[in-house]
Amino acid sequence: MQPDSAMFIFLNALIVNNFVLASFLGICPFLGVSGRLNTAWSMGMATSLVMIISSVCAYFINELLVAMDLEFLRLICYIAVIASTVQLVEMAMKKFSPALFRALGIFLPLITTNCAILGLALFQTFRDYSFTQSLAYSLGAGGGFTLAIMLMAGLRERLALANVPSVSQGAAMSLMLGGVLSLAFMGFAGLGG
Amino acid sequence: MSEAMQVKKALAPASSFKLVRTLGIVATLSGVLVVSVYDFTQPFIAANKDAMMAKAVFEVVPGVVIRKNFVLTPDGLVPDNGKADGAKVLAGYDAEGKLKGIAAEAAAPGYADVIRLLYGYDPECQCITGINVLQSTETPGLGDKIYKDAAFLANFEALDARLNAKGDALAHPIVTVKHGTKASPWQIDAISGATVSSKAVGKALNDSAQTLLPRLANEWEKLR
Amino acid sequence: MSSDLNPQKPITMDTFMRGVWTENPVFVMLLGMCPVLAVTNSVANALAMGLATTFVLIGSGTLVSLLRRAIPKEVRIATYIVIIATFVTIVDYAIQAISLEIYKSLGAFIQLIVVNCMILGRAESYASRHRISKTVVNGLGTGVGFTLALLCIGVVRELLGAGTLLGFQVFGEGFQPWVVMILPPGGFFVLGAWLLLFAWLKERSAARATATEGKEVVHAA
Amino acid sequence: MSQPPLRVELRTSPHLRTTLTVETIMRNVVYALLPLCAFAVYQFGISALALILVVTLSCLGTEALFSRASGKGNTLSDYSATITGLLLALTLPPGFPLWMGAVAGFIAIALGKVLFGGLGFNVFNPALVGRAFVQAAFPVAITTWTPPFAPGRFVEFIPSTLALPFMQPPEVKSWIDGLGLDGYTGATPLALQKFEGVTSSAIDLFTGMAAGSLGETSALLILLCGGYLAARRMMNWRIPVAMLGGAWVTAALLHWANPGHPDPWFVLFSGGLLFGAMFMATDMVATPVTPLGVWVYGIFMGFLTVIIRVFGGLPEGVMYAILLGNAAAPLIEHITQPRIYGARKRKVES
Amino acid sequence: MALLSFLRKATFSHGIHPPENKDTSDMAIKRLPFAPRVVVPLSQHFGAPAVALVKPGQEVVRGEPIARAEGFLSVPMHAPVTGVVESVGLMASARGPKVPSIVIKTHAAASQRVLWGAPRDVGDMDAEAIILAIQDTGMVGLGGAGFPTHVKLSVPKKYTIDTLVVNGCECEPYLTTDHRMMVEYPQDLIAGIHIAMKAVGAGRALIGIEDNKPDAARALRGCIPQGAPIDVVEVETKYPQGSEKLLIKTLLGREVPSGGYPYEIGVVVQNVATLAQLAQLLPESQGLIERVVTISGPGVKKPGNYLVPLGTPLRFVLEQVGFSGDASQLILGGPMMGNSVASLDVPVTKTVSGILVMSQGKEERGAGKVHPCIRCGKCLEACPVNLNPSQLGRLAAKREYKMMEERFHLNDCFECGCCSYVCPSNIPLVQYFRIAKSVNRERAA
Ligand SMILES: Cc1cc2nc3c(=O)[nH]c(=O)nc-3n(C[C@H](O)[C@H](O)[C@H](O)COP(=O)(O)O)c2cc1C
Ligand SMILES: Cc1cc2nc3c(=O)[nH]c(=O)nc-3n(C[C@H](O)[C@H](O)[C@H](O)COP(=O)(O)O)c2cc1C
Ligand SMILES: Cc1cc2nc3c(=O)[nH]c(=O)nc-3n(C[C@H](O)[C@H](O)[C@H](O)COP(=O)(O)O)c2cc1C
Ligand SMILES: Cc1cc2nc3c(=O)[nH]c(=O)nc-3n(C[C@H](O)[C@H](O)[C@H](O)CO)c2cc1C
Ligand code: SF4
Ligand code: SF4
Ligand code: SF4
Ligand code: SF4
Ligand code: FES
Repeated sequence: MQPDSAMFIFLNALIVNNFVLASFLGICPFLGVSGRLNTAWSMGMATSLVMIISSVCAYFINELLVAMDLEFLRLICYIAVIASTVQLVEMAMKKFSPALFRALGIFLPLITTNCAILGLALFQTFRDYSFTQSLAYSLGAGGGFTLAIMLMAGLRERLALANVPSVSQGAAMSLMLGGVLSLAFMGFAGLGG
Repeated sequence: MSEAMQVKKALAPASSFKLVRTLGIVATLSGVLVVSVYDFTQPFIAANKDAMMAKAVFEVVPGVVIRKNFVLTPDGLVPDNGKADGAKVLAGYDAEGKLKGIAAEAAAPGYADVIRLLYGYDPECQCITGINVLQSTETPGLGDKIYKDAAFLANFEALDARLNAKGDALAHPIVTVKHGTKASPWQIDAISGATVSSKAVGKALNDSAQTLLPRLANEWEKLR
Repeated sequence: MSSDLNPQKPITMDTFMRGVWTENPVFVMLLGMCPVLAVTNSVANALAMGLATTFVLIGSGTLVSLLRRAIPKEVRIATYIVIIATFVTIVDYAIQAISLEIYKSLGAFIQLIVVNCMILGRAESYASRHRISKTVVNGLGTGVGFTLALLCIGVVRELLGAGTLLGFQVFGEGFQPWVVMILPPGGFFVLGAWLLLFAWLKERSAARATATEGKEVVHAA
Repeated sequence: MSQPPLRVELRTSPHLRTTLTVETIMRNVVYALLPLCAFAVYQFGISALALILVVTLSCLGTEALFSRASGKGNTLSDYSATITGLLLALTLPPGFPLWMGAVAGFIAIALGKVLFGGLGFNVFNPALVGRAFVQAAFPVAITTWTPPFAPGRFVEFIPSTLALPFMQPPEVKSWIDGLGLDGYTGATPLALQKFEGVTSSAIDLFTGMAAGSLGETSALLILLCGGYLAARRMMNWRIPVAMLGGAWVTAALLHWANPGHPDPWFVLFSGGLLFGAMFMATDMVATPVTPLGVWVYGIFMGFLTVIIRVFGGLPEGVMYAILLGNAAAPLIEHITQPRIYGARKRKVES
Repeated sequence: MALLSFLRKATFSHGIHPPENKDTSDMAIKRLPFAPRVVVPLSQHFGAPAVALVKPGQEVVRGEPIARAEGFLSVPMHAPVTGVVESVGLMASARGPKVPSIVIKTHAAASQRVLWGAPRDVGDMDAEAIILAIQDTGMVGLGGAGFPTHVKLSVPKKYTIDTLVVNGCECEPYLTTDHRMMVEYPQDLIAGIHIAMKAVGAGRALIGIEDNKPDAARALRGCIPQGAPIDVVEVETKYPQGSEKLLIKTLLGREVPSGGYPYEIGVVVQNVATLAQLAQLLPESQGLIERVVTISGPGVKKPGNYLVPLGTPLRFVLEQVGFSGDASQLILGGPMMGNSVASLDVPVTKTVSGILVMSQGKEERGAGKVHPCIRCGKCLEACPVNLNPSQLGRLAAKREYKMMEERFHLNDCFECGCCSYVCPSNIPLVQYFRIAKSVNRERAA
């Protein structure tokens, strides 16, 4: 596979260099919202949605800024545009699909300003991705985030019923789980090469 | 600045005059700060980038003093003005302005992630004259030998990259072979224990050279 | 609520130490986990990241504190974000100007300081309510706390993972590095191990406390 | 009323139970592993013996340390730490430095088991957590293979075995060359296939005359020992069947689509697939419990193994496939809850 | 699989094969002498307790009603012996707490023939009359929970019953009472089947017998009149084949809906002993005053199947059969479902099918160490209703009782104990589930 093919970019963000476990983006929700499977799923879906939106937004803002020689405003614009777009999506969702809103709505504001989203936008800019590449990247990242948080939630739901020593309860345990997951994902190294 | 203002308006739908004014002030303040820092740092950053590039190019095309940037567009090679689309090609000259060689980027997926490298090509000897790994997250102790192992780097001191008679491809594709079995000048001797990374280097070079060199065949004059 | 939140109180040691120790943003509050894990694979990166974050904390805190009476409630968060983004952009350019090497190894994580909830949190809950001098001291404390935490992780990772500190060989030639430590899993493991250590120390001192209490009761009786 | 003349116990039903207890199961797993250990020692000599002992003792020591610290009393008697140690040792290369083996044993028990609450609560296979850790920590040492049946193997250690703690092991290449074994390349059958397209003879793979980790080389012995456990119902036979089947079918499809990919039988008998499927994928603690889930889990791991082997950067993928299988186990279990007797078609409104 | 099922016996999926230990299966039913004093609890079965009709000092004759039913979901009691009522008050019972009971002092010299009742022609009675008559006999299910037989036979109008399933499985280890009933009273059983079929309007009857009792099947087949719609089906010997839900699945392939009753799918299940007894009592208008009990276990000197007057205290029973002193456990019923009791003053009641005296053996659940669940999945493979006892057990250990009910179908567990039996970690699973259910019930109340 060519390293700039959309498929490679997708697989890379999904498993080979998993967005969370190898690239370290979106760690806070990965640790914080992974207690239950169903919330993790909603979080994953909401994040994927916002990722696709912000990837597209970021692509066009960047084109615009480059054209106008205003690259130094990139960061400020990204964060502002992403935040407001998500707000709009939230409003639209509330109006047109209340069921979806109930499932994902509360997660949207939480997500807007987390580093998974901005990180996606920044990385795609740093790597000069084209529109298709950006889209593939955002899909891979969203999928990778959902995959990681679902695996984590499954494990943590199981461990909720275990006799975990008091010392290792809480964040320490989640980090160690993340570490072992990250070790396991090293098995995908070189996939597609 | 105008986008920034609009953006901020979008953030605060209840836009009374005071809100807009405050935001305006803050935005202006930030704008001024950012712009002045940008202006102040720009020369340093440019110098840094230049120094880095110079070092990289010097490693792959020895003896370079002057560099010029070109872009290989579908219509041929044009000087890089920041607008043309296509593969970037760096031409390197010695102090007298004589073309020493070109440098181009190549990439292939390695063991951990994509390996990006810069390689030099000398039209005189029709060979690759060196590589410089720009980006790699290969495993320390194994894959990082592709830029640390002198024996491996020696492969690229004069790696045969001649075009075939028709001029549409390399006469011999560049291949990575098992450690200790290198027999021809277009082969790369793999690092034992890091075959994957070594092969990625070979693949990156071959992919890039196969597409770039035939298209440059008629452009050398422009570079000289 | 603790006394320090009272805006009238003078600056005390606690204003500073709170961020360093009792409310350490990494070990206690678990904020800004991504940079903590991503850039601690070497001490140099950890230090650069810590200093950059501290700078943004102080800079944005100062500005927020300065403008605290002028900023209307409705656009509070938006304003903070713009201010923070401004300082992050400044730091970003500054690092590029100082060293491209460090810039490359930190990657996008410098710019990601924007979304570090610790900074927004400080702006929202501290800077917007306190005068500049206090904000600066508090921001410095939080920044130092963050930097120290990054160093704690970075030192272990670099020392074990490469046998070096700030690039200097520590263990001598034949040392076998534990490569895993500078790979992504190492980040999780080392931070996890620190948290385990703190939890264990806390539990042990709690156990000691109850044990001595128990003894006293016995003596009294 | 008068007191009952008997001292009887009051319990609730059922008053019967099987004789198959945790201790019996674990003890028999140890028995089943001993022939493999013996063969490893026969093949690789005293280095193998030393490695097995050090790793197992490290596991037992760690278990004892933590169970004492947490006031659980003696948990060595359930044999599970012994199994972890033996299995971990059997997945390491013969010349693996002893001190690294001790690290692996410590990590296996501490990170893989104690952290989660000990026996029954670990979510990953402890032995593989230990191995994955040392594989990521010491990638060179763990991919350095030495030949079986070296002439002086019962009197001389492989030089890397005795590396000083925290120090790099010496190069073994010159030592191997000095053995004068013809045509030995320092590569396992899998690496030969993957990087050089050389397929090893099936009979060598089957009887264990090839290089590789301590326990993985003899397919015949693995099948016998695993078969014993399966026959005594101490191991869930569905898991190896599903995993090997999944791997075979995946490999066969790939081979059919592109004959350059390895032959499915080679895939089945090379590397640690057989060993992993028999002894490590079957660690019930980290598998789904649902009957359907067990099949899904096995097939998933078989599939992953082949994908990693064929398309990944590593010649071997069994360990990662099993760890990923463990990670996915709760999700698999979640979607394969059995349909209960008398489940109503539609939700009853209540 | 489909092909193989021709070769296999009819059966349900999952279940277990505990050692059978049915050493008493060849021993003919023997009558036990009368105890000097019998204790008749007013509540010894499912439903409302009966109301005493007698006062202390009153003379009663064997078979005379001594307590009347209280409402429809209740049955009357009859005097098991001729004697004098000594007291009506709280007495020890197998369930633990003391319950209101009638104590009768047996007249040692009196004839113990049944003196009550009058013959009548059952063939003339319609379904309703039969059901009323059955209530008067005081019959409850002798196979399991002791549910009043007449209630079970009064099927709500909106359901039609096509099949009467007769449960002759007796899947519990040790117990052989149903076995002996089938071998010794096949005619009575067939007669009982006819009565029950008439009561519920069923067109046919299926007798399910485990294939470890070929003699019982033979005896019954020999008694079925030519052309009668009654069939004997031999089913696999496997616990809990005798559970009505599973027997229905085995014989008819139908499943009783979760939370529902067999009549919803056109089936009524009765135990063989229940029906045989019914056929003995109904034509004489008599009441249930004795039952067959298997007395066995390693601690018993003279094991066998005994006809025991209801109310006989365990102490008397055990004295009669002789038992060794090192007994570790006394079980009323079978070892899988029965209750263990600590007092020898407990009387035999309508639901006691066996008395087992166990001594410390390795098969017993006992001192063995309890480990955490190792997720071997054996309990899932054993659970006949396809629950996930492993998960339920983990939830129970963390007191997540609500979750057990809502997501893991706790209420579909019928407490067969298969999961506890197979668990290598020795986890008291079904015991947990009982607690969970009762906590949930209390919380709901
Ligand atoms: C943890 C780990 C990291 C590895 N890193 C690399 C690497 O960065 N580059 C590489 O080419 N091989 C790496 N390998 C080894 C390859 O998977 C493969 O075994 C090797 O390239 C085979 O080369 P050989 O045939 O020369 O022994 C690594 C192996 C392990 C276990
Ligand atoms: C609360 C309750 C109500 C019942 N109602 C009826 C009923 O209306 N009709 C019926 O045929 N059986 C009824 N049953 C009886 C059961 O279907 C079952 O036959 C009885 O519990 C004996 O089961 P066992 O011997 O398998 O334990 C009821 C049982 C319970 C617990
Ligand atoms: C686990 C279990 C096993 C049972 N086994 C038998 C059995 O072997 N024979 C039997 O007659 N009833 C058995 N029963 C009771 C039956 O489910 C059913 O209640 C009984 O056959 C109904 O008949 P009855 O009302 O005449 O007692 C069992 C119940 C349970 C819950
Ligand atoms: C069939 C079987 C396979 C096992 N495989 C492993 C294994 O791969 N790794 C391990 O640490 N323990 C293994 N064990 C032992 C035990 O399950 C393990 O120590 C627990 O995971 C510790 O909680 C195995 C046990 C059995 C019965
Ligand atoms: S009472 Fe026990 S032995 Fe008898 S039939 Fe029912 S379950 Fe079987
Ligand atoms: S007791 Fe309940 S959970 Fe256990 S096997 Fe029986 S029905 Fe299933
Ligand atoms: S049988 Fe026991 S140990 Fe096995 S899964 Fe069930 S509860 Fe767990
Ligand atoms: S009674 Fe049941 S729930 Fe309570 S401790 Fe004992 S086994 Fe556990
Ligand atoms: S720092 Fe919070 S999500 Fe990355």
